[in-house]
Formats: sequence, C-alpha cells, structure tokens
Amino acid sequence: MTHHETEAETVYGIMAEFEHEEDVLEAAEAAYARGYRAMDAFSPHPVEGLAEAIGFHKNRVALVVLLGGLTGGLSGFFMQWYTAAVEYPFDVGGRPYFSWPAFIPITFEMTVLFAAISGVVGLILLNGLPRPYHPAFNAANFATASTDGFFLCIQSDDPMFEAEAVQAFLTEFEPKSLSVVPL
Amino acid sequence: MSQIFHPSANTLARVSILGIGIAVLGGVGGVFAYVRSPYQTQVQVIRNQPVPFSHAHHVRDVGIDCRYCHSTVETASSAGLPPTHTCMSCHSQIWGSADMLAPVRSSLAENKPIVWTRVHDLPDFVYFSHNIHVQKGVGCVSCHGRVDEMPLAWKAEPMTMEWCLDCHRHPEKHLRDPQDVVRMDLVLSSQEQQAKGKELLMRNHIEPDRLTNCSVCHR
Amino acid sequence: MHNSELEPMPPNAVLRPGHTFASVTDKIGSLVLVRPYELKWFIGFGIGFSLLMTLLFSAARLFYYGVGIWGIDVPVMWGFAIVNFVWWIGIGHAGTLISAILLLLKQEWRTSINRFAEAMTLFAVACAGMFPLLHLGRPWLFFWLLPYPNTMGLWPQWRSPLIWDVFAVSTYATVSLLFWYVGLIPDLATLRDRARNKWAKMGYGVFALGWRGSAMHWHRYRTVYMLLAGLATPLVVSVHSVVALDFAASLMPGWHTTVFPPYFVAGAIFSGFAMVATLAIPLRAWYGLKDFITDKHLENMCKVMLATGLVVAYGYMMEAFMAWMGNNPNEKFVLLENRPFGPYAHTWRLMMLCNVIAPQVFWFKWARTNVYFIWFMSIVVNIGMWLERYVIVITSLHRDFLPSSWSMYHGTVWDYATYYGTIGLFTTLLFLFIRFLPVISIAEMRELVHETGHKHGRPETSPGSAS
Amino acid sequence: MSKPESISFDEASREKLETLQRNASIAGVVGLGVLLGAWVVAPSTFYPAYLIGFMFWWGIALGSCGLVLLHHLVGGSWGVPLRRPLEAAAMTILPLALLYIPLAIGIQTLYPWAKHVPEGAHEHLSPWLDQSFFLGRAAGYFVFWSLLALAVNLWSSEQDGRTDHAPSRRLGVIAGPAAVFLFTSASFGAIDWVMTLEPHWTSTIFGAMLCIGGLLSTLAAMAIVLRQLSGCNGISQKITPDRLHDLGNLMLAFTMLWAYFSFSQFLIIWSGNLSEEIPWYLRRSRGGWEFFVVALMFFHFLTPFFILLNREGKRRTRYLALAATWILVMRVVDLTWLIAPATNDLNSPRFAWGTVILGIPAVVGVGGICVAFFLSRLKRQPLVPLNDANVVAALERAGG
Repeated sequence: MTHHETEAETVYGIMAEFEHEEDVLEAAEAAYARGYRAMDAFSPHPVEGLAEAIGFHKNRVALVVLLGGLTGGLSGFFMQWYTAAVEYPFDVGGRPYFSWPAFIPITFEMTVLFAAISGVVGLILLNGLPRPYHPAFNAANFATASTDGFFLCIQSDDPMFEAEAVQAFLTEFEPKSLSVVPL
Repeated sequence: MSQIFHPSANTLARVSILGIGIAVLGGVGGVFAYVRSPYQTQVQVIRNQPVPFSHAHHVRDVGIDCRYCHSTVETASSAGLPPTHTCMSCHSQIWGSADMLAPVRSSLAENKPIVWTRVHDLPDFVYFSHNIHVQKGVGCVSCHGRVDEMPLAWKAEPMTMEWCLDCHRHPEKHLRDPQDVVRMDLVLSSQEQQAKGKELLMRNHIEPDRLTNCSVCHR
Repeated sequence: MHNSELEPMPPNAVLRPGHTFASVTDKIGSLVLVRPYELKWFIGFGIGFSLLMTLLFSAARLFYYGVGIWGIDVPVMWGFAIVNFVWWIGIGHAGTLISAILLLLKQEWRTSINRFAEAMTLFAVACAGMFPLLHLGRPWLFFWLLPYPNTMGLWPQWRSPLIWDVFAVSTYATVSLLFWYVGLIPDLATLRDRARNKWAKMGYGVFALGWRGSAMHWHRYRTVYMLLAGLATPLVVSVHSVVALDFAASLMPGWHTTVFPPYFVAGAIFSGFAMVATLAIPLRAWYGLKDFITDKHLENMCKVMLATGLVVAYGYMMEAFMAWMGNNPNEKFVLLENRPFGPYAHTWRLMMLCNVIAPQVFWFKWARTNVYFIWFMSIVVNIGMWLERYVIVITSLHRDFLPSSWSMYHGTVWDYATYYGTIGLFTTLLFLFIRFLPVISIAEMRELVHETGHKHGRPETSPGSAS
Repeated sequence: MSKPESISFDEASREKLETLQRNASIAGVVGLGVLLGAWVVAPSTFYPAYLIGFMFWWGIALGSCGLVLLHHLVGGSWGVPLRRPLEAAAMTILPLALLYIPLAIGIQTLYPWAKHVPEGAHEHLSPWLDQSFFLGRAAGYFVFWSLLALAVNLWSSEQDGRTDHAPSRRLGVIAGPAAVFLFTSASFGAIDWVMTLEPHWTSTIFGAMLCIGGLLSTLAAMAIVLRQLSGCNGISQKITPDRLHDLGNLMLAFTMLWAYFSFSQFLIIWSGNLSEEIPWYLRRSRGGWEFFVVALMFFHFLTPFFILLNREGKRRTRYLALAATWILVMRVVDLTWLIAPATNDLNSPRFAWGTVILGIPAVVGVGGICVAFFLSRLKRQPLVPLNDANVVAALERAGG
C-alpha cells in the first residue's frame, strides 16, 4: 500500500480528454458504475446530465437564494416599519405612520437585491472560487477545456484509486489523450 | 497547459477579497466615527478667546447669575453677549489695570466690541430661540453643560440634529421649575425628574408630538 | 475567415450553420485577443470620449454654479434631468429583457445578443443614475438618500416614490452587474486560456476566478443564472413601475393616472429595443458578426417594437379617454387641450408620429427585413420616446393650477451638453467593452452550436433547474 | 412531410366527455333556474350576482381567443396540447352573447347612470352612457368577438384537412391586428360593464386589469382541461411535463401580473387620496369587504405564487389542476369584490350577502352552459391540429 500513498501525495488524478460530450458522459457514467466517487468532469459549456453522472445531484444554491431573498424582504419591511412607525413617527400628508402600501416597493427591491447577491456569493463560495491555481490546470491540453475539449478526471483521493487500473479503465473509452496530473 | 498562477495566488485572492471588504467597512466606519468625533463636533474643544474669560471663576467663585451678562436669554432668540460696558461695570473697579484685560479696555476706549470666538454656532437654517426654551423650563446646563466648571468655554454637547431631536421627543427628561433654570448643580433622581417633567409638560402646554415637526426648527 | 467553409445562411437562422465549438470560440475570442487596434475603433472611441469630456465639463460647471445653469425654474422644476433619466433607464430595460425574459422563454435568438444587451443595460443605468444625482442641487450629499444612522436622526421618507427610486435603481444596477459578470465568468476563463500575452492571461485570469468548467460548478452556475434571470424579470418591471410612480403617485394632472406603471414598462422596452437595433446594426457590420446577429434577430426586434409601441398607444388612448370620462377639469385641460393644442403641441404631435404612427410599418415584412430602414426607424423611435418623456414632464408642469405662474420651459446649452455628454459616457464604455470583453457570450454560443447541431434524437429539456 | 395521423377521442374518453357534458348542462339549467327564482324575488340582488358569473366566463372566452391568436403569432410548444381546447373555449362567446340578454334587460337596475340620467358635472357622459348606444356597443362587441371565434375555429378545422398551411397562414396574418382589436374591445367591454357601475370613478388601468384577470382564468381553466384530457389516448403523449411546466410558468407570470396591475392601481389611488377616486376603495374595504382584501392578497397572490414556484409540482397535471382550481375560485372572489360592493354606502357600509351567495349559482349556471358548449365543440374535432404551421414547428423542435 505504500505505493498508493506516495502516489496520493504527488498525483492529483488521471485526466482523460474526449472530443465529444457524449463520450465524456458515457465514461463518467461508467466510472460511477464502477465505483469511483472522487472525480470531476470538465467541459466548455454545461453538459446535460454530466454532473448527475459523476454523482452530483442536488445543489443548494436555490436554497441560499431563497433564504437571501426572505432575509432581504423581511429586513427591508422591518427597516421601514421601525424607522417610520417607531423610531421617528412623522406625519406626511395625513398618511398613517405604518403606511404598508408605500413600503411594498422597497420591500420588493430589497428581496431581489439580497436574493441576487446571495445567489452570486453562494455560487462563488460553494464552488470554492476564487481558485486561480488548481492542479487540474496541470493536465495536458487542459486549455481546451474552455474551447472544445471534454475531460474526466478520476482523483487520487478516491479510495479505489490505483493509477494503472484507472488508466486501463479510462483507455477503454478511447480518450483523445490521457495524462497523469501532478499535484 | 502550464499554470498561470502560483499556488499562493489562491491565498492571495482570498485575502485580497477579504481585505477589500474590511477596507470598505473600515472606511465607512471611519467616516461614522469622524462625524461624531470632537474633531467634527468640537465637544470639549477649548477655543482661544481674545480675553481668557473664565466662566468657572465668574459663576462658581464670584456667583454671578447667567442672566447678568446673557441678559436677553429669557426674552429673545439670542442669549446675548455682554457689551464691554457690562465687563467694565466691575473691571473699572477691580483688576482695572491687569494686562489680561487690556483688550477690554481698548474696546471701551475705541468703542469697538470685543470679537469673541464663537463656541456654539448652529447652522443658519436652524431657527433656535433661547427664549422659548428657557420659558418652558429647559435648564442652561442641559445644553451647555457645567459652565460653572469651565475655565475657558467649550461645547458640552454635539448639538447635532439627532441630539436636538432626542430632547424634542422626550422633553420631560430635561424640564425644571422656572427658579431652577439657571441652576448648575441641580441633581434629581430619574423618578423625580420623570414626575417633575410630566407635571411641567402639562403646566407649560408642551406637546412632544408637535415638537418634531420640521417647521418647529426649519422655517 | 471561416465563412468560406460555412454553409449559406438560411432565412430563419439565429446562427449560421456549420459553426463548431472551436470556430465560434475562435471568431468571438479573436475580436478581443487577436484583432489589432483599428482606426475605426479609435474614431468611435474618440467621439465618445470627447462627448464624455463635455459631460465632465458640464457637471463641473453644475457643481460650481448649481442647477441654475439649467433651464429649470418655477413652475417647471423637473426638466431635462428627469426626461433623460427616464429615457436612459428605459433603454437599459431592453437589455435585461433580452437576457432574462427571453432566457426564461427559451428563445434561442437571445443568445448572440444578450451579452451586448446586458452591457448596454449597465451603461445606460450608469447614465440614468447620474441625472437624479446631478439634479439634487447638492450632489455631494447624495448619501442622504440612503438609510443609515446619521447625526441628524433622520430616515428617508419611505412614502415617497423618489426614495423607492433610489432602491429600485441601485438594486437594478447591482443585479444587472452581477448577472452580467456571472455570464462573463466562463468567457473570461476562455480568454485566459487563449490569450498569448502574459499580462492579458493574468488580467482575464484574475476575473475568471479560476473557473475550470467543472461539471459541479456548471450545475450550480446554471441554477444561479436561471434564478438571476427569474429575479431580473420582475425587477425590470418594478424599476420602471417605480419610475412611473414618481409621476403617478403625485397629484399632477397628466401624471396621476393608474395606467402609468405598465405603460411606462412597455415604453421602456419599446425605446430599449430601438436602442439595441441602433447599436447592433452598425456593430455587426463593422465587426463581421452577421453570423451571430442575423436578420432574424432584427426582424424579431421589430416585432417587439411593434407590440410595445401598440401598448404605448393603448396607454395614450386610455389616458385621453379617461380624462374625458372622469371629467376632472385639470386632467381634461392637460390631456385634451394643453398637450395636443398648447404651446408644446408640436412636441406632442411629433411624439405621436414617432411612437404611434411610424411603427405601424412594422406590420409589413419588407419593413422588418430592410436593415437600413430598421436602423432609420430605430432612430425615429428613440426620438419619439425621448419626446414622450419631455411631453409628460413639461406639459404637466409648465401650466400648473395657478395661471399666474404659467411659463415656458426650454433646455439651456448646458442641458444639451449634459445630455449629449451622457451619450458620450455610454459610447465610451461601449467601445471599451467591445475592445476588452467578448461582445457575444462564447459559452452560450457553444451551447447553441450544440443544440442546433443535435436537434434530432435529443429529449426535450429545459435549461437550468430554476422554476 | 407525411400526413400525420389525427388525434381524436377513443370510445372511453368520449363517454367520459359525454357524461361531463350532461352534468354541466344539468348544472347550468339548475343554476339558471335558481337565478330565475332570485330574479323574480329580488332583481336588485340578482343582477350584480349574475354579472359576476357572466364576467367570469366572459374572461375565459375572450382569454381563450386571445391565447389562440397569441399562439398564431409567436408559436411555441406550450400551445400544442392547448390549441384545440382554447379554440373550443373561444366559441363559448356564442352562448355568452345570449346570456348577456338578462343584463341588457336589467340595465336600469344595475347601472345608476341608467336609472337617473347623469347630470351636473357628469352630464358629458350622457352620449357615451346613453342606453341604446351602450347596448349597441355591446352588440357590436359580441358580433366582433363571435366572428373572431368563428374564424379561429373554422380556419383551424379547415387546416386539418390539408397540408399546404394556407388557412393557418391566413390566421397568422390576421392574428396581430385581431389581437390588438380584441384587447382594446375587451378593455372597453370591461369598462362599460363593470367600471360604469360607479360612473363617477375612472381608472385608466381598469380595462387592462380585467383582461389580465381573464387571461389568468383562461390559463387556470386550461390546466384543468388538460388534467381531464390527460387520460385520453393520443393527446396524453402531447401533455408532456415540459409543456405543463410552461403552462405553470404562464400561470405564475399572470398571477404576478394580476397582483402587479391590481396593486399599481391601489397604490396610485391610495397615494393620491383624491375624493373622486378613493371612495372606490373605501367602499371595498368596509362592511366586511376588508376580509376580501386580505383574502385577495394572501390567497389570490401569495398562495398561488408559492404553489407555482414548485418546479416539480408544475410538471404534474394533478398538482397543476389543483393550483388552477384554487386560482379560479379566487378569480370569482376577485370579481365579486370588484362588482358587489359598487352600491356599498360609505355612511352605513354593509356586506352584500345576497349578491355574494347568489354569485355561486350565477357562476355555476352560466358556467354549466359554457362548459357544456365547450365540450360539445371539443369532441367534434381532432384534439391536436397536427397540420398547423405553428404546431408542426413546435413538434419538430421538440423532436416528437
């Protein structure tokens, strides 16, 4: 097992490059069926079903957005009620201090503002960005992952990871190229 | 493909985002602190005067009533600064030749008022009247602090709008009987003050609801 | 460069067939990365920049002398500044409409113009936001509009639509920026990977945040992008509704009418699409983008202009009809007398010509397919919608309830300088954007290539997981 | 292109529809019978209640016609399973034209301007609100709407028999102008029949607000129709989750639009607080009507809004039909709130129990006739207009 451990210390994973998205989808599904779990796929545009193929089903950003929106709306309404009806009650044209119809537009805007900001912040944080350096960039031809290359990487931290076996497994799918990605 | 960034760039990126956040918050916080600092409000900042007039000496040691010099405080918007004659009513008799008082004597001789450095200066768009405040029972000390303990005058309170409103919303906290208005050392417990204040609100026909109307101060 | 290998353009295509992932990436990316600085770019940028300097000079003069250098005076206290504000913000709305609503409606013709439209939104909002601030009289105290614990103990007046405007416009600017940036991240990664210059690599790399196209990242990305689109859609409606309420919540005859919110929104889209056409037509000619911004796009824009123009006409009709039916003498005076026959009648008539009569030509296909004619019409609509705001603002104010205070309003040279100056700001930002960022979303174009190339045998799917 | 096989009902579904149609007719007759009794006993309670029922189904008839025209204009996959139900529903304007007759008879009971000729400041209204001109206008509207409904139906069935797209192209040509005139005439219909219940009150958004409400009712009604049709052979394959999702999103959008239009009108009038405008809302927020306001906020907007946010739910007919039923009930509540308090006296506000209760048989009675007519139209034709240019394009894009 010492062989495996040293590998895990120096190797990030084995990266296979494919020409078509159907190929990477097929390889990813097969790898998941084979039992690999620590893996990632890379594509220049979202590929339908690819995240599900590597075992990623539910993302929580929608929840983050919902919570952000609720926070924004409630705090917006509370702010207006508190400042206009409690902190500084002020008669304007005989309108009630608690003029709820007039508070609706700002409540709405605050809901949208907070929802949008929490969505983007949530996206960046949950994705672990910013991360300008990443081992995946060490892979051969990886620059094409943002043009027309599709990649599948089985990572060395997978309990089943064994370099030769993974290489042999990925070769079955006739990748365009195969490279060992150093850490 | 070769890496564009060194691994340390990951840390750098996070630290710089955090740093920008902290800098923005710090900047806003700094401005908040600045506008409330004595540098901006001049609270407890001693202003140099042409004559080093000591309220502490004249009020506490000598026992002169506020209204002896600020004679229009009960009847006019401005409390009034004493004319040189008021000074000379005593200082022609005592300390008549003190060097310290040379500007006072030359003021009298040349018939030119002494140019004091203003300590309390409200903005021009605020219509403040000493008269109404004194008549309704607001003590001098509420706004000007313990003047009897000031060797040279300073502002005791920030006199921001927030500060004005604080009292206009709850005037009962600061009202006192007419005979106590100029008293510097009156201390009441908060219950006593509350009871007294409520009573004076009624007696002086003060309606706090209307005291926060814009046009009370901005006309 | 690739055109020779490509198939000819079919009439209804939103993308010329034959493009591959690499060819769209190459074509759009090279506009930024490879293409040298050209004289025509410098000319365009130079014109924009000199107008921008006009803006800075006029604003500096305004700061020094105050709003007296403008034509506003009793009773017309809202002049060019408000007209331009509403005009610009309306132009911004088309951008969001294209990028968000068409995304939700799964209209694939949006893909090639959304980036450009979003950028237009941002720049238009920047121009729009400037006017209320300059109009403040003491612009350096703009932060008084925000709710923060201040030494005055005051809070904003929440019952005032002008405060709603502060929230609406700043939310709109923020959300538009976020939407635009999120859309840009994958493209920035593409540029980072394709740039040859080290500094360009670094520059794009910093803003790409290390995007590497991971499947999990894309999964979250699509959710967020759809959610942002879902948020931006009602936001856009709310923003122009709040702008409409600036007028409608008051009691001025000609302003206080319930149809204002939806009819302002329609007017905003109307003028916004006109502005997209005004900019897109020369842009696609200069930059060889006819493969991506096709004649189909222009035709669709004409249809949207026709539809929204009709809604605007419906608004005019209802205002006039209800003024007659409600029989409020002031309302009747403004809508049935002062606007069509008063001293500003020529403005009103020109507005009717530009906004109601002229767009009816878009019922005919020849009008929607002739590029030169579309461009001409887009200018007509831009003028018409500027005049609409002028008519609304000026004719309601210049003859108020008290005939002794009636007077005429005319913009001064500084009003015009500020207005043209914001056009300069807009142009400058636009030319910088064209030079440094991809004008068309490369990642989404790749998706479009994928979709048009795999039309058959693929199950029907809707993008994203947002509702 | 080979001629696609036509999709029509099999025996079982046909029987189911027959039963439905019979039940609807019975409901219609019973409902109208109850109303007839009420008319004899208390005409002043009957007319506003009848107007509620009439306006509800009128909104669906015109909304259906409008959505058909919209589909001819913009196309789209959502229209594939909806086109025939929408066309059939558009035809219900024919029975509605007959069902308008009681309102024409009751014009003097229903409309204060017909009882007493407008005078003073509102004298100018007399040409517009002249009784014969008013009824003449109504007749004109019905002629136009009926011709339009006939055109979208007849040309569409003509298209079924041929593959050259000429009739659907013809519909494509008239769809634009027809939609414009439909929206305008529907606005004026709403203004004439509902807004003039209080002739001294005007609102420029009112016509459009009622049109949006009608479109929302139409979409909800169509969701229920799809639920009923989902068991039928042939069309069930066309009711895909994606198309249901589109329909659900449209319902969500129109729920939001309804709230937007209604709230805009309220906020502007509330802010203005003018004596000529605000009584309209005062009449509708006193004497028990304030509960309607709360109900509309929570159950006509917030509840459907959150129900329709659920992505998974929108893809199932059952869920969508439940949401649609909820919305239709609230549409009736909204129309009741718009119509019934028109005579509310501000000095002694009271709740119009009679009108509200009688509104139920009105909706059922008018609805029974309309639904029966709708079903009889629906089963007469193939369920998907497979030769229609827009449907062909949508099916091609969807790949099946």
